[in-house]
Amino acid sequence: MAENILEIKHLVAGYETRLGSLLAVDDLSFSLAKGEFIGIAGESGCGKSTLAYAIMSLLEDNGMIFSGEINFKGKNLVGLKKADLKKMRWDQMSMVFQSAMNALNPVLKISDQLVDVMQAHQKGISVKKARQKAAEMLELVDIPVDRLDAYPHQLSGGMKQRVMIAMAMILNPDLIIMDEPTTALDVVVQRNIIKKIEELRIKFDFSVIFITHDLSLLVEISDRLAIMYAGKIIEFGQAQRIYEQPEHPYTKGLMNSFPPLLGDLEEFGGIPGKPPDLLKPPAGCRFYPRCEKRMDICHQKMPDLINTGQERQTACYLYQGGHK
Amino acid sequence: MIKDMLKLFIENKKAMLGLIILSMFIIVAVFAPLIAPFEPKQREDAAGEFPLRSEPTSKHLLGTTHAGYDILSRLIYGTRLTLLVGMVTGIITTFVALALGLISGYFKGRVDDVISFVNSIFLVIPSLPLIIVVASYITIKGVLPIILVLSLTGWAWGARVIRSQVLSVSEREFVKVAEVLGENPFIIVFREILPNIISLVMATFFTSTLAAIIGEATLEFIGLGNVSAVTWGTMLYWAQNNAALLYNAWWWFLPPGLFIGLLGTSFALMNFAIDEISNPKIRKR
Amino acid sequence: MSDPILELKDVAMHFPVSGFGRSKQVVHAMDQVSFSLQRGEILALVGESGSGKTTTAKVIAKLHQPTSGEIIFNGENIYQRKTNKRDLGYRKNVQMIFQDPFGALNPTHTIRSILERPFLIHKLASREQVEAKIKEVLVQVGLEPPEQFIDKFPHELSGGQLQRVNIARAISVDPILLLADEPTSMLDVSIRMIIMNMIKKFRDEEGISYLYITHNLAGARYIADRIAVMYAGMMMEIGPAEEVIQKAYHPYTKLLRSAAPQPEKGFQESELTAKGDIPSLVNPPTGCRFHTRCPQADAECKELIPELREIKPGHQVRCLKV
Amino acid sequence: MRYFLRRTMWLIFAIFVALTINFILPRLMPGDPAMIIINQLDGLQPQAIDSIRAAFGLETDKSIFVQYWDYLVNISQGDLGVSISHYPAKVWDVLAKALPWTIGLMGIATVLSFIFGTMLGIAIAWKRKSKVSDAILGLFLFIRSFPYFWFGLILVYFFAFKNPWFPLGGAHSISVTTADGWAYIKSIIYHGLLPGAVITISSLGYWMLTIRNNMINVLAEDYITVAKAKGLSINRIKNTYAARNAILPSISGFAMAFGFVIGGSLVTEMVFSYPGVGFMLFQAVQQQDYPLLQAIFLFITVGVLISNFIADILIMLLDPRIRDGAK
Repeated sequence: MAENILEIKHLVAGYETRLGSLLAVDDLSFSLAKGEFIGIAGESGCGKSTLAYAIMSLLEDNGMIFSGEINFKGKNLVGLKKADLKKMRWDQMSMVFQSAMNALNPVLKISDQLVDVMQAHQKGISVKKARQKAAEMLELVDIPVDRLDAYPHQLSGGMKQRVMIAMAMILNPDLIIMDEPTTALDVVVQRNIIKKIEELRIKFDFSVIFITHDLSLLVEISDRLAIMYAGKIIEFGQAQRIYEQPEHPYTKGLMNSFPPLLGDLEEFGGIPGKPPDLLKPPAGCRFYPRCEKRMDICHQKMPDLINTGQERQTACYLYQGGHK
Repeated sequence: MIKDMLKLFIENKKAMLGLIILSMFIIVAVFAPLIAPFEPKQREDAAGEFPLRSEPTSKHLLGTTHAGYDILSRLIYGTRLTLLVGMVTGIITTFVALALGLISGYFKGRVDDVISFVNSIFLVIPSLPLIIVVASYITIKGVLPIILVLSLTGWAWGARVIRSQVLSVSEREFVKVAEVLGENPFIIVFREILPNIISLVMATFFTSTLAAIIGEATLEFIGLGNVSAVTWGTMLYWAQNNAALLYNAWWWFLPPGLFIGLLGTSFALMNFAIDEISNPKIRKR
Repeated sequence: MSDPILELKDVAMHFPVSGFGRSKQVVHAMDQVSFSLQRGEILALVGESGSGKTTTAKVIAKLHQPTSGEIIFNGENIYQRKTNKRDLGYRKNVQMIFQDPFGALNPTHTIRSILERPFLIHKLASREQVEAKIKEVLVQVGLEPPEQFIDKFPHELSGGQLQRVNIARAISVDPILLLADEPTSMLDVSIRMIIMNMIKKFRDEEGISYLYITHNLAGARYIADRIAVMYAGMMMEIGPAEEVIQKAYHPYTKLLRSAAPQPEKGFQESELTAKGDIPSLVNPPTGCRFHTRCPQADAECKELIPELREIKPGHQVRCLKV
Repeated sequence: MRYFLRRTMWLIFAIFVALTINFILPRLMPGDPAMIIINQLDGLQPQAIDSIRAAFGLETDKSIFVQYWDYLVNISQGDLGVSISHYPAKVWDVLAKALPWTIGLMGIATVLSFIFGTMLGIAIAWKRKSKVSDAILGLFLFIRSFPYFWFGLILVYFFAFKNPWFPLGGAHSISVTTADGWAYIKSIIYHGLLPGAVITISSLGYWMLTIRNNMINVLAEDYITVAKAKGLSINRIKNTYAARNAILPSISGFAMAFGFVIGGSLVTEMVFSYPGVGFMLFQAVQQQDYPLLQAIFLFITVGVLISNFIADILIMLLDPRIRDGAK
């Protein structure tokens, strides 16, 4: 693969609450190559959105990055000056949010909201030129140009999300983070958007971090896949290989939670129990209370994410024979 | 959840401050005879007659009125009626608003159409001029007409916000579940919906009491109340009518207004706190 | 087959559009909906949002009175029963589970005071017996030990636990029919199968029938005996689950299938056969409601509303081109 | 367009209802208002009594419906009856002298307080965590709890009586007239400053608090996060993305609050003996001039309804969703 565009090292991020620090992302590392599509899967509260906002430096109020590095194109974003961050953000990396419904300003035409981006980053660009670019971008996402001056409420949910994708791409960034961009949409619309993203990615060669809880979708579209549980990545590797041979008991449980559309129907089980409270995480493996294969050691120390095969990492003592 | 809210309320500094101010006024009102140096309509004591329009002295800490009444004593006794009128009006207004809001919001249909219609009329008709017109027609001057007039014109805003909240709560799934279970509609209203709008009901009470206190003072200031009653409003009426300003008698009109404002502030503070607590967006930040 | 427990005949539900000057406009949320449900059967109702699935459930739950058509439960038209408005007799037999486990539980009550209502409303237990009954039903839905849950408030439990409480409340009156409106779509992935298996278990053990609403085809296939596909307020196809998935006749069913994620195949350019959005239900398309998006539509489809025809025994399709 | 039509019809209808309430009120009250009037004006001839009854619309021999019809016809011809305190002047003529003062003073003060309050509210919501914002918020929460008239008394005491920087009352000094031109205008402005300040400052807190809460709600929206992520300038985010959305509910709440503000402003006029509608209302109350009283009530109500209507139109211009009838 080509050089890494994003390298995250030992990132710890979360929130200061009245009850103490909540580490929603806890000592997390991974890297992303140019043009690569990484899927991050996890259930609600596992820290996947916090990760997205941390990479974008959009954590606000009581949210913050406690430690670690986010190296984007060789520059560490943690502790970067605000002005530099502002210049770089959206220009080189942008984001598509979960709810397009709320991500667009209801009182501004979509053309104005697209032109805003151009004017903020390309000093002195004429409105005419910016509008032209906006129109081109809308065409790219299959929105008729005559909708350029529409207001958000005049568009359907799927169209709004496509406007958001156009907005994310308008400055031709190297990385787009997508935080559950299709969760609120119907299956058919969802499929259309996924196809569009894939098509544009191949055409413009940007990298994607795609965050969702819909594992069956992720397996289908990602190059590599990270499974998150309670603030940690517990398995990482090629999407198809993880689907075919999940290693971590949690991943296995997840894979056992999607009945297939075709083929044999067997019993599917899911995972009983609930994720731990991140204000008081368990000392050992965070999956310990729900794990069917737990051992003594699991209770004492969180296993590291280590290589268990070719481009394959798992954080589980079952695959770290020496420790037992 | 109601317990949690109460806890948040008590932990809220603004609410606490408001509660302390209010309690102080309540104590003053209840123990007025013990606190006040004289009776409110007393003009003489063993030492002789009180001077008229006296400046503050060691005997009359806030001076006397044109008729020789002790201002401090009137101020203390005035707390009683002022607080009573304000709170009673607040309670009646809230009760009317709540009843209409619940009926209108949950049972919908024709009843709702009628109530909402009357409501929107009352909302746009400016209340103080209406109160003044109504009050000037009423020939019996006293506390009761003031309470009635203020309640009659004050319920609209509360009814409107309660109705819209009830509408949204009754679309919540737990209300649908109760309906599917065959729950009695009145139990649905009181058991399922009411506990979920408690904070709004409290806010309505605080706002309408605040409005009632100011409204009462205004009416009495204009002379539409019972001018012989002892309240902060009538004190201001007498002060104004006897040109307290021109006599430089700040001790006559300053304290009653300050008390009105302080009492009002206590309700405003509690209302603000409720807002903070019940709106997670405001609370979070 | 025995007599169906529930039968819908040509049910239509039109909601008036509120607002001044719009009094004549209606939303065609349901039109010509007919199907039946056998005792102990699970029928999955599949469709996109706005297709009328939830309205169908609410009409059966007597939350909306339909504009026209008949709903026959146990041989009786439920909107012509001579009972009081609350119709406790019917409500004891038909219960509903909602989508949002948090929203379906009143946040101001404890689990105990939530779960005692069904027993008290339907006089299934005296005040003294209620606690034992609540514990019993909590155990049934796997919330063990019940003492640990009974005095909790909803916000103290996880989504999965809350949905169990919701199921507990629904089954506490021993219903014959359960309307489940996307009961797993708001739950974490790892919990969904557990809830679905529990629903199946109550069918197997108690013989409860289900109308199971979902937008997930794979889930419908897993849980249901038969699948009914709705689009823009109308039933498009209904038949045995496996058949509707593997050998769909209706172009819309085919579209849904091609849109569903299939991880086992890896990403492929599965051709989507249609574009565009769900039409407005205030002015629904003339003729077949799907013709605006259908790849096979022609002039005829614009004019004629196709009938729901039986193609094979037990498999009906509403399409002129089949 | 449908929205515009709906609001226009509501305006017409509400005015009609206000007229009706105005008609019904005296008839609901115990006693015969006409008799009160007649008793006040001692020694009237019977014909004069009849003419008062006729002018007042309280002709006992006519049915209530005929009375109502006559009342509507009279009103449509601008005939509001005869004032008692200014007998035999027509109510309309009396009122016409007071109206411009009130509209000028109250109009300017209200607009100013709305603008300042809104700007202040936006600012303190934006800098929500600063001590200064908290202090401003607390100060206005406090000010808002005082009756306007008392606040007026205090200002008069300190800035007109103790330190004679401003006049004690009136709308202009007696020595100038319209003929003096600029000097007249200067005098009017000078006299209007203190009462204007009372109304502006007292009502400011209301607007400020409303917009602050709206603003905080809006600032939590995703589109604000997106705007920040997009790298827009602070001003663009604050004004076009946040404030423009926060202002909408404020404007729709304007009308109702306006009714409240008007009440306070009327009493302020009384304190300053400002020759506007409020002061006239005060005199009408004291002299039990019911025809004048009711005419004032009617005018204020219609004024509030019209400003209500203007707010509705403004909302339509500012919110595309309302324009399309989507909300």
